[in-house]
Amino acid sequence: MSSTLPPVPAASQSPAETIVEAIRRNLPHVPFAEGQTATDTDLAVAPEHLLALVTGLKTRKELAFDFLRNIAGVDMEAEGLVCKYQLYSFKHGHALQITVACPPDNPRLPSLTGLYAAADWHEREAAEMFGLIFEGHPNPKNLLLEEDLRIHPLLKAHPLQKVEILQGIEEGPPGFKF
Amino acid sequence: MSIWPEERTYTHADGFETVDMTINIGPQHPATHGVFRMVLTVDGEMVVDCEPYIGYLHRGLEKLTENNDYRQAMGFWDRTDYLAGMACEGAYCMAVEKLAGIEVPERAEYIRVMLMELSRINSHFMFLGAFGADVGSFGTSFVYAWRERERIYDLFEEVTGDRMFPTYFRPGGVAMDLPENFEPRVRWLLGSIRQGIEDLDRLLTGNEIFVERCTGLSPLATDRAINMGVTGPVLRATGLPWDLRKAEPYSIYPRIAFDIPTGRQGDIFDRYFVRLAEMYQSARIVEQCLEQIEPGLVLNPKLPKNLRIDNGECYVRNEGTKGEYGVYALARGGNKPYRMKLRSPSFCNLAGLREMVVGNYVADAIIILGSLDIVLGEVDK
Amino acid sequence: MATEVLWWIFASAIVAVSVGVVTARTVIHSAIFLILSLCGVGAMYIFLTVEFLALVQFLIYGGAVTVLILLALMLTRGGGTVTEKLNGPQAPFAAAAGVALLLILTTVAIDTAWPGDTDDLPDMITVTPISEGLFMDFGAPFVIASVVLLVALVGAIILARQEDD
Amino acid sequence: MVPLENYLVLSAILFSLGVYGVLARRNAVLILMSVELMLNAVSLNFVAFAAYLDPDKITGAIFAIFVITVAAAEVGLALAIVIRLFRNRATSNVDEAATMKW
Amino acid sequence: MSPYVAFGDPIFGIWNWLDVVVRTVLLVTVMTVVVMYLIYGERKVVARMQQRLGPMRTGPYGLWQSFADAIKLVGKEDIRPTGADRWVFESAPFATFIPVLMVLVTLPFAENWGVRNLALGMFFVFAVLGLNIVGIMMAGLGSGNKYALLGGVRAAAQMISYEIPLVLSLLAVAMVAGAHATGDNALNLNVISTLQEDRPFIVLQPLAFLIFFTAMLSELHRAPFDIPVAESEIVGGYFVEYSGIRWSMFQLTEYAAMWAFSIFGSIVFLGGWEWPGGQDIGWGWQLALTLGKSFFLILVIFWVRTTVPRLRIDQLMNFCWKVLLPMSIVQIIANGFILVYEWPEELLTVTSGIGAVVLIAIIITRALRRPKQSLVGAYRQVQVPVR
Amino acid sequence: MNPEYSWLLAAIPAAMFFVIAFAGRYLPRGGDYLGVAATGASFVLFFALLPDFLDVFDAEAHVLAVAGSIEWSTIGDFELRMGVFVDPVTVVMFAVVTTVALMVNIFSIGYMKGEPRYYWFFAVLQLFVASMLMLVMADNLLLLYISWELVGVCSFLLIGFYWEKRSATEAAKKAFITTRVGDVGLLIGILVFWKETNTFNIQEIIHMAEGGQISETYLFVGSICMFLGAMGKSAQVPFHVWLPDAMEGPTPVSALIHAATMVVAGVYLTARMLPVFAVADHMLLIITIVGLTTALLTSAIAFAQTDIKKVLAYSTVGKLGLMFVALGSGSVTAAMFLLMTHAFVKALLFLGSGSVILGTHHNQEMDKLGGIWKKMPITGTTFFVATLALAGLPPLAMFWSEDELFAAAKDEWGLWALALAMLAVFATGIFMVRLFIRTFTGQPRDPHVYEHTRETPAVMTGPLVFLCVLSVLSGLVVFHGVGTALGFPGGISEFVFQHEPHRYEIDWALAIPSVLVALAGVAIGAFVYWGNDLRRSTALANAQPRAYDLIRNKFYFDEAYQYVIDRGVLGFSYLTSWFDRYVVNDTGVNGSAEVTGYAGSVLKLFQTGRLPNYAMAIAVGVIGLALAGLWLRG
Repeated sequence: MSSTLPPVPAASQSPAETIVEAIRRNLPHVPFAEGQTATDTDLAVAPEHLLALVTGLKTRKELAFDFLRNIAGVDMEAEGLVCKYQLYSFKHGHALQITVACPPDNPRLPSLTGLYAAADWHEREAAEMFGLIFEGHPNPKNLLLEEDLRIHPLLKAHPLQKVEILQGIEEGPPGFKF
Repeated sequence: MSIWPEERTYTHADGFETVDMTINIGPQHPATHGVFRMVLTVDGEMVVDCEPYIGYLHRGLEKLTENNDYRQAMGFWDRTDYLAGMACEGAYCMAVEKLAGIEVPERAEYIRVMLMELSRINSHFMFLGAFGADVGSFGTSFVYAWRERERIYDLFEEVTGDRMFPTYFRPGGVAMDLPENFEPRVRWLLGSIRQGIEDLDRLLTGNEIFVERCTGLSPLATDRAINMGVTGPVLRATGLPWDLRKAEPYSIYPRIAFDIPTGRQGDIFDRYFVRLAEMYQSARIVEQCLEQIEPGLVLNPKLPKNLRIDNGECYVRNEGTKGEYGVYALARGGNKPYRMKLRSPSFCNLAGLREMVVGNYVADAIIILGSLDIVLGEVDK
Repeated sequence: MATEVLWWIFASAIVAVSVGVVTARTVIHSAIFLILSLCGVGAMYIFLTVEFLALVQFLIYGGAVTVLILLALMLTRGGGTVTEKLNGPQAPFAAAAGVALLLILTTVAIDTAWPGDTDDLPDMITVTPISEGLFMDFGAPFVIASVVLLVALVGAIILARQEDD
Repeated sequence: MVPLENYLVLSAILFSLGVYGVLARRNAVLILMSVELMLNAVSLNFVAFAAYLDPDKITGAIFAIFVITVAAAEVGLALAIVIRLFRNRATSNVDEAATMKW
Repeated sequence: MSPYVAFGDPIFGIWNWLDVVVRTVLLVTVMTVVVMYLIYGERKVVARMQQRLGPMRTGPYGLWQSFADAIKLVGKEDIRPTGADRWVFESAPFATFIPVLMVLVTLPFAENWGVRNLALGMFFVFAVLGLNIVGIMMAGLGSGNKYALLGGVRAAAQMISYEIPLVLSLLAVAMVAGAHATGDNALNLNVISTLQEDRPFIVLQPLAFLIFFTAMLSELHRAPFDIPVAESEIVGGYFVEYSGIRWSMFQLTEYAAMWAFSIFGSIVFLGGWEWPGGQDIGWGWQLALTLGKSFFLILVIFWVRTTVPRLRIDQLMNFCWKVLLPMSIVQIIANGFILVYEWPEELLTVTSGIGAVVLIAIIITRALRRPKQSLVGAYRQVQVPVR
Repeated sequence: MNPEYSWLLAAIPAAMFFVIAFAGRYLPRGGDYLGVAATGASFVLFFALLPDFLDVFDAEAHVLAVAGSIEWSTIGDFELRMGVFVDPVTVVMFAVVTTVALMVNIFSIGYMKGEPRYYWFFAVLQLFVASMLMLVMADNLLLLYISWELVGVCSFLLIGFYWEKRSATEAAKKAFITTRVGDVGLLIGILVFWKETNTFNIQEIIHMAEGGQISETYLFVGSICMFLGAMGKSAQVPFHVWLPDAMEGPTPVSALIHAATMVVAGVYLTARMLPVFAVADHMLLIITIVGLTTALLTSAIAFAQTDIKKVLAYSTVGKLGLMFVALGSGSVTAAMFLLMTHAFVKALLFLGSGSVILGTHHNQEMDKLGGIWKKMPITGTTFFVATLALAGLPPLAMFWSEDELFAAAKDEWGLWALALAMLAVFATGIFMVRLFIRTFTGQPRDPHVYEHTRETPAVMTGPLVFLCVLSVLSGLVVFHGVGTALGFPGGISEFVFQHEPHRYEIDWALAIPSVLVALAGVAIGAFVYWGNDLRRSTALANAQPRAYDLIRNKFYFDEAYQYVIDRGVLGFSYLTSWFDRYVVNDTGVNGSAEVTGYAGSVLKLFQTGRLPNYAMAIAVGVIGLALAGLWLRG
């Protein structure tokens, strides 16, 4: 019976080259390096080119990446912080990942809130979890953590140790003795 | 006596001052579906500003995942969307399989899809019940929905051994095979579910006040919804037939016929109705799975005991019950993921709350929040 | 005899709560004293055998007017400002004026020999003569009063309306 | 029974208290309440006179009804003014609304 | 006792006083029990409608549940928030309860079988019930809580508004009663009930009954008009800060008011103790009939509560001012013509019936009409500043 | 049908104005069909009434008079009557107005398609038709004046139809104000005549004037004032400046109002009042001179214009001048005949230019056109015929009418007038041929415009063809045979042109020079511009640069007016403003205010601005009064 069923196709992706080529054609002035993850095409850009790249990706008719899926920060330890952006186009159905590697001592990125309202909370989350600084964010408060907590729990250099949880707070809450 | 402790005084350009009142809704409030807090600034009954506060349920899911190996971390993930734990497990397993390149036996895929769709029905039942209560029908819808949820949970218990957090899926399949009486049991359950949906449909959709409260409230345009990152039934309510099961098919969904219900203007009623219609579609999917499923293995036999992944990166997305449930996974060797990020649909939908609420009545703010169908476990991770 | 005792009880209560109205230190207390005072006056109408009027007093004053006042208090945060002084700078002079007026009025009331001052109270005044008087003899004032109400209604709506354009 | 003078003195007391309230209070709502007190004193007077002196017995009651009507209208309007004042000035004290003198 | 007792009367005579005191004490006792079983009944009825069992543990079928609750509530600590205005906060439950008790005092449960029988009974009922709002406002203002304040504002706005259609619908009935009553007693509840020997007034005035019932739901803060207490929005409204005995006073008031209103409605519209056939029956039967009718109304209230969601405040106000009020005024005008020109009585039924049908049609079509895409809403959404 | 029903002619469009104006925006297609139906009804009704007019025509006295009037109002012993008066002149005007209006209405459906305020255009068009018809059938000066102003208002509204364009609003204002100057004259004239005769009725005034019952001074003043109005409306020098600017309006409007009908209201008025003017001293000479001046000046200006519609506008003014020449020569016949033929021809020309404008996507500059005959054959052909007709070539319509004019001018004033009139006709030939050649022939100037040019739809070309037929044939009615064949007693010439006792005959001594002049004009024009070649004309312009500048700048009329307004009017305004500021304001207003203010500054010491203080004062007053009362009572 299973022979009569259609086979399960691989996740439908437009061929990776065409997207990259289209981007190169449309945005010749933005330097980037291409790669491939298990699911998506990956573009690596420098932080200073991010805004130009994403603006182009969003506004060019041929690309039309109108949907910011996700922003994920990654702590690459010695190489510094990396920010991953997942984009998708409802119009063309193609997806893209952008990797922005920050220099180890300068985790500054342009904020995408002007382009995508969706970027607001994602950026706040990445900022509080990793200490990334999104320049131009309208409301850069902590989102999930306490408002005055200035430590970044998802950093690799931050093992889950009790003392460090309370780092930056002069006195722990009553009843806590470490 | 301070009745108005959080007054905000605004000085206008012409030198006059007016006072706005803020109301704190949550974190303990019957209408916030968990520990969610929003501070509404009201002018009389009208909301002029809204500030959501989240994080009360933040459990450090991502950090925990990084510190447990691939199989251990499973248990944390079905506690994200705890109304539909199966769907979260499915997404997590798919991400790990994608990273490690593990094949899943066909029977396991069918089992997964069935359980995931039943989870979806379960979650939507929860929405219908809670939404009815938000609109104000004294718990009747809640109890109606609860009846069917109990039956679904009973089935889950029979299949997996647990009701809410089964930890039943494994990278490479599922933990154990189905029980003997599974098919008649599910067929009976589907009949009961259809009856339950119909009951709720008649109770809510057939009520003038319910329709009047919901129709035309806080309509959302498709463009704006996309820009705000809203997905799932809320996006489909704006009229865009976008469902990851069709748009980027995964698992065995391409073999199964189902429709994508859409709304017209993205108002609250459309969101409600899209979910109602989706439940029928899910039941349809489960029935087709029952017809197509065949005996066979349920777990990939070549699966190593201790899963190690050298290198890999993926962003796996599937259609969770609330929208696009995405898992970003990065492996750099070892038996633990280097980074796992959850793109939770509730989180992204909730980000648009402020824009939807401002300009409406306080009573409507509650409904709008309810129509987003958030799960705080998923929002706060 | 019982009636007179009751009357004195009620009268002293009315005076007490009325003093409360003008001396209470929060506006809400003042408003609640006012309700009591108005209800007391309604009871006075019962002593005067016009029970219809007493009910009207309850309905309009107790049910509507004071509620409106309380509503206005809520809307204007009138209760929230306990530190604010409720009496103006001219309160002592006001007290003097009040006492003077009281003396004059009392003098006039007691000194005047009222004609036909009899002690026998009439039977109950029922609704029918009141309504006949209202609609027959005082028809024109009645209509004018209703127009006044209408105008006040419209005016109040226009004044209090939110200008959100 | 209760003589007429009792009612008159009672109403005089109420009226004087009302006058005191109007003159002494700053808050517009409180002034309004004092005015209500005065109006009540007056209508009590009307009814008392009618009950004791009027052969028809009802004229006073009818006048009291008119007084109540006018009071209701007055309250509605005055409170609208107070709310307006509060919206514009964030106060309901009449002596702060002193723009009559510039 | 003469049927036309004015309530100026009890001032005269010690026996009258004794009589009143004994009757009132009896009434309060009965009322307490009735309220307890109303609460129990509501829990049971609602539970059955929601496929549940309701209270089952305390006593057979949970019959003692309310007593247990009452004892628990009385034993609970009486908490007063620091921000509350002490006297206002503490006296508010009494201020709400006293008017309801005063109403109960005037209601005849069977022919001449109440505490007092007043000539202006109907007028008295709605005049005194209006005072109920004061207590709620006191609770709202005195609690020092913003939910309570919002609840108080909502309650005041709602009750003032709905009092008008309520009074007007009763006025329509009073017109009909006045046409049949002899002399000066068309407002006497006893007389009104006996006038319905042949047919209850609901037959003559179905529209008035609908309006009365709607306004009554609103005055009682029952669903779908439970906006002041909406627990999913403002978590109980004006009595959010109360606990223990004062909270149970509010609860008592709510259910006592519901009972009082139901009895009032059953006397005015359903004929009270008069069976439609008009038999002359004993007081026991009369009492059972009145109570049965009132419990039927209460059952409908429960039923409505179980199935209907809550209205929004603006929809509520629109419904009152734009639908109920005009319709009740139209009904009064129609009644006026029919009664003054002495047209046949059936016309009352016909006109009012048409009105009732129109009212129901309005309710249904309002929900079914195409939603208005309001530009204002869209504009507001655009106006939300970026944060 | 009773000829007195002729008031229906105006009533139908008037009613339709209200219908379209109020309901038009809700109707499909803006209710344009209603407009067409209304004008069509007037058109049909006119021909239905025509036999009745003929019935009452008195062939012996050459008089047709249909009069009916109703009482309007009575002021003291003065009875104001209002009514219709139809005579052959009116019949001609009826024919012209209804025909052209119908054609323009049909044409507008195509031309105005897709414009904003589409319905409003048709509404005002109906109002205009109604007013114009009322104007020509009015039997008294007051009604005439009302209609006169109404057509002015319609003209204002339609010139400013595109009020988003600044130039359009400016043009509308200019037209309105310029004609207003003349209209004041007209009003004064009407009042002068009323004062003298105590009536507004035209026939009575004529009767009294002919009977010498009006004193000469009043007669002259009244006549000159009324003629001022006619000059303003008919755009005679020096009031001619508004008409070219009025071309800012939609082209159908230019055709109907500013070529065929409204501007001839002045001619009509003069013709109607000519018996009065004839009695006044030198009036006819003044009219002739004004007409000749206008004809020559504007013909000269037309040489240098590049906008199609402006050229046509100046030619219109010129032809109106010729009509006044005819009137000044005492020949109503010639004037009315010229009016009729000119109306058809000029309407055709304007509609043709509208067709060109629409076909080339709103391009009306000759410099960008050229060679579009091939693209727009129907428009081009009809335009060609109209050009020749306007140039006065036989046997086209205008030849016959100009022939009449020449005869009349020669008879009345002698050769100098004849020569000048012929000069004007000669110039017309040149610039019309220039216009045609530069627009339709040769190589396209702007390939982009040329590419997108296409023939306009049938709803627009249809009226063109119809008017073309009229342009060719309408001149022939001057012949006795033709008129008789059409059913007019004694031939149409005798019917209409009632002061001509003789039958029309061609006077070869005049006709041959006339033909030659016309031919010469055409030929020279063709020679200079042949093949759309500008070399010869440029050479001409370079030969006399100052003369070219003069006509290029329209003889500096606008600048002169501006100078006068700047110096004269503003100077006077300055004086008044000085008076207002220093005498009225400073002394009268501020002085009294200062007195009050000083008093107030004293009185304000008693004011605290605080409500409680006032209340206290009231209370103290009451207590004082009560104490006083008690004390008085003892």
